[in-house]
Amino acid sequence: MGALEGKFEDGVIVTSVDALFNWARLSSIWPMTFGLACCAIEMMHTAACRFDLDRFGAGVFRATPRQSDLMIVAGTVTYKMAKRIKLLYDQMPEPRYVIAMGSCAIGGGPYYEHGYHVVKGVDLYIPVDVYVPGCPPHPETLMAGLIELQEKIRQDRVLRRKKTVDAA
Amino acid sequence: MEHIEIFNRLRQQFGEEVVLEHVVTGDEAKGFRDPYILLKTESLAEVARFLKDDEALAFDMLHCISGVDWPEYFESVYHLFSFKHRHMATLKVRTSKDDPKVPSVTSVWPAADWHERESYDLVGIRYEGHPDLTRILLPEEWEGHPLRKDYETPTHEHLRELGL
Amino acid sequence: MDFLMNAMQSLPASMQLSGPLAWTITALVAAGVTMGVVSLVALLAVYAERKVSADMQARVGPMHVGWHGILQTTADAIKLMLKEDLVPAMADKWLFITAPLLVFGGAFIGWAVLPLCKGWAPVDLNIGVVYLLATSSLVALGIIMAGWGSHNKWSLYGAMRTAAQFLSYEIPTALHLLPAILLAGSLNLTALANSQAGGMGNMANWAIWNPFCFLSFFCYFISGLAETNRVPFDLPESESELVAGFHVEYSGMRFAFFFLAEYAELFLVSAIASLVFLGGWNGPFGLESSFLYLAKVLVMMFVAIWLRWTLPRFRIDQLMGLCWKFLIPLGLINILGVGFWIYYFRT
Amino acid sequence: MVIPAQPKPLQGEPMVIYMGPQHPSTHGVLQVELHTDGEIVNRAIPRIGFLHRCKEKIGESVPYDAYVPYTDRMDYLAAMNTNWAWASAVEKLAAIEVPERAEYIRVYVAEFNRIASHLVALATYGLDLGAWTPLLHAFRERESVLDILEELSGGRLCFGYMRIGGVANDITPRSIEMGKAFLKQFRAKLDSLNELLSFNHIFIRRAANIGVIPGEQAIAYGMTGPMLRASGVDWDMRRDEPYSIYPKLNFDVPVGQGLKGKTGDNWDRYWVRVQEMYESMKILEQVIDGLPEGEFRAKVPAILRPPAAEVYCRQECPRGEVAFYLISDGGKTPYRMKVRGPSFCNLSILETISKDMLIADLVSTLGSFDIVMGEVDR
Repeated sequence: MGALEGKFEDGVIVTSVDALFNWARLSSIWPMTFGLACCAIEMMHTAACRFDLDRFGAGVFRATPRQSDLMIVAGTVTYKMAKRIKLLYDQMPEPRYVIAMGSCAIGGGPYYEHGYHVVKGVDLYIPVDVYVPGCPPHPETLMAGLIELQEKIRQDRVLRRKKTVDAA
Repeated sequence: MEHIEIFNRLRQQFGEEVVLEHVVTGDEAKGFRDPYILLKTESLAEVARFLKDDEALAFDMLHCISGVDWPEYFESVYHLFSFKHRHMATLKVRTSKDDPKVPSVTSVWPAADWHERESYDLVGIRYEGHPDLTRILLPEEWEGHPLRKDYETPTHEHLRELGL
Repeated sequence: MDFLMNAMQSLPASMQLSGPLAWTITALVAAGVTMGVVSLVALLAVYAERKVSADMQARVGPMHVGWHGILQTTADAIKLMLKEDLVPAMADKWLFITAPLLVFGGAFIGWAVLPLCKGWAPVDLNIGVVYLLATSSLVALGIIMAGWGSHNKWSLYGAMRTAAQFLSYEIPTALHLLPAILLAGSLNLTALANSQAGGMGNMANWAIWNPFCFLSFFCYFISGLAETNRVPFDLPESESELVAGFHVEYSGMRFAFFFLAEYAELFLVSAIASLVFLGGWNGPFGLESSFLYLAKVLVMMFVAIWLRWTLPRFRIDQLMGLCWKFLIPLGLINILGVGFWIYYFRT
Repeated sequence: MVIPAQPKPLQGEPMVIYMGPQHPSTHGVLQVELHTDGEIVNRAIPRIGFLHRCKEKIGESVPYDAYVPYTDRMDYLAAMNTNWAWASAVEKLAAIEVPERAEYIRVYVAEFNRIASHLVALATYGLDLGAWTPLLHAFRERESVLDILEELSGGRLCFGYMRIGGVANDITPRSIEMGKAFLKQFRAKLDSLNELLSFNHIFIRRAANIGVIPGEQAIAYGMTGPMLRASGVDWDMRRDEPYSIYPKLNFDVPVGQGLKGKTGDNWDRYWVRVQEMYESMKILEQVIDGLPEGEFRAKVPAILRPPAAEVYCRQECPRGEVAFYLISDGGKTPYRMKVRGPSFCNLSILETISKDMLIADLVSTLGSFDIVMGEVDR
């Protein structure tokens, strides 16, 4: 994709192709099998029968970062783990997305005050697309986060030139 | 066997030099709680071996080891359990603040391995004779022992400087 | 379907061409058609797999991408194509890049001799079965290259397991096809299927009714599953042990090739089983139809999916034990048995 | 005379490979350092601490009742049981009498949580051996259990339902109805799960006779709970050192018998958990029948200041004995608070028993341990 990315002006054809690409990307978000703590169990529940993430095409949990599009940081990030999370994120191919699931991943959660070994938010190490609050978040909340992410992908510009923000 | 009987049996075997005292925590007004036996630190391994091998005591399971930071000394607390006689015992040894050293009991109870490493990691008591006394929970680069009362929580920036 | 095939065969004639050019055009068109069929089959098979597994697991499966998620696999394919083209820095670049092509190629060229409908195969080879067995080894080679070239310990394990598993299971695969081939007296797949025509209800001559072939059919299917890396034999990519096995470092389109190859292989195995043992397009009440053939293949594929979502995985030594201690001896006995059968009942 | 040099036997270097912390079968963020010779594991060293959440430091910094939510997140699969262990440790320290109704409610929720927890153990063990479908079926049953607990506490995973001296709110009639409805159908569901997984031929061959832990070794390594019982040691805190209302209840303690292989193998560990679910159902039926009227929480001062003393209180949780060691100096917070996590002790045996196993067997063994990293690392 690299050669064509962001090279075109808006136009009927380019916009439709972009829409198709975005549709494909948002319809097939493969998460990584990556559970850290309590939230991982709720993440499993979200993938299981009652909530069934596969309905949105996001049920293909891949164990290797190379084949996944979405990293759900489900649980508490500690200093011992943070470097590994960054490594995993670096191993994922573009386009990649990150959901910070649960208050620990968002900002340290209940371990904010006395947790000497807890990172106060995974966004200190990797960029986060969607924050899903809760401790742990209900599976429906995680699904809402996923739909939010789909909305975000829908507005992405693949072939079209990225909109630049005016310096003024 | 009652806790005080265990104490008496140990006293009988090792004498007052080693088995220092039997303390029941709590007070008269608000009621007594769990007792413990205070031992001489250097003889811990010897007493532990006896506790395990003696027929009448037969403490075959080490339930837990906890390190405690008191203002004057460090304490290493051992909770033992016997499946044969179904009784429990609490042992304590004390060690100085400047050079906290306690004999290891890994050779008696293999379970002590990880417990001692944890106590070393979080409280900073060194267990002499432990086969591999390294940090178990915290990363190798970590500074200090968090469960000491004078521990100061490091800042994120400081930890990043350490390479975490 | 038959109409399409006829049209294709008469294509050079209608364009008034002859000689090497005509031959090339026919070959290219046939390859194109086969390619289209393979991709379509793989896409539909993946969709079916997800829907069937969802049904077995009290879920609904893909629902929101197209009607009942019918476009799900299309979206997956487009997405995989759009992913970043990633070659790990430490990987052996050429091995890494060629391996998925080889795996897919190995699965794809097998289709050349496979009758796609009643009586028509892209290439009607007289030693079709031998050709199929030979080409399927390319898949093993590709997987080993992928595992080695990735420069990853997990994928190396996957490659080593593949080497052991594929090489072992090629023997029973071949051995258990032999009884039916002996009965039919031909190595041509179309001829094999045609030889099973007739008899009571157009079914009595199916190879599977021969007691030895009956056993061989199940053994062949088991070996076939092992060759396609399906549970309970998915050791080269066993997720809970080797993360993703040989394709742990692959992403995007290259990974999609492995995916496509797996389902192309599965279809191939199912198709051979139904051609060799189940009479191909010969069915009850004198029916002879391409649809019957397709239906048999689909049933076989469903069974494979069914097994995948029901069974746990073998361990490597148990897998080898099954092959060397059970399937291969049984295959040899079956060949002997069929030999006697032919001697006593045919002559 | 020249002595010819002895040819060295063919030797390669052992390959060191790190399984985890992101690996599908390490059940969280455990890292196992494998020294392998081909498929054979010469040595497997568990490396822990990737989820060290400073639970003990927090325990020394917050008041006794404020610590309840933190115990939820310790053994997050069995939050109610860990909650309860904490509550009873504090009650022992502060000498608080708990009303009988509260004890019944506690057993009610704890046993339901035990079922939910063992269902995950069953499910993930199947997954470790490559069987997907049992996971989903077990999770469907787990959903119904969580519904009951959600009805009571409002939470799905971390309930925070226990209070010092009782429970947060009274049991609702609807929750009892849900409990009854669940118990009515669960036995049949569990039987069908057994058919699907437990007695599957491949499953048995993958689990039986592997990772055998003899009874003495299990005791020496401080193992507790289902892992200890699977090794043939007939010990259950609920029966042998009873607390709460367990003396009034009638239930059996399943012990590993080596039904499909040797006593103390992976299949035994798995099977003990499955049987415990049947026993929990028995307990729950008795609890529903015997629920007395009364208070659901004792009167406890708003700011709890227990006397300067220490207690060591242990309880039977789904993974083994959770123990809290509390030292109070008479203040609002404990002076020292130590958790003995059963998974922590259970996991420490892995290095010893995993010598000369195949990698697949190591995965099978680790799965049968049913560890929760939240409790290993605390």
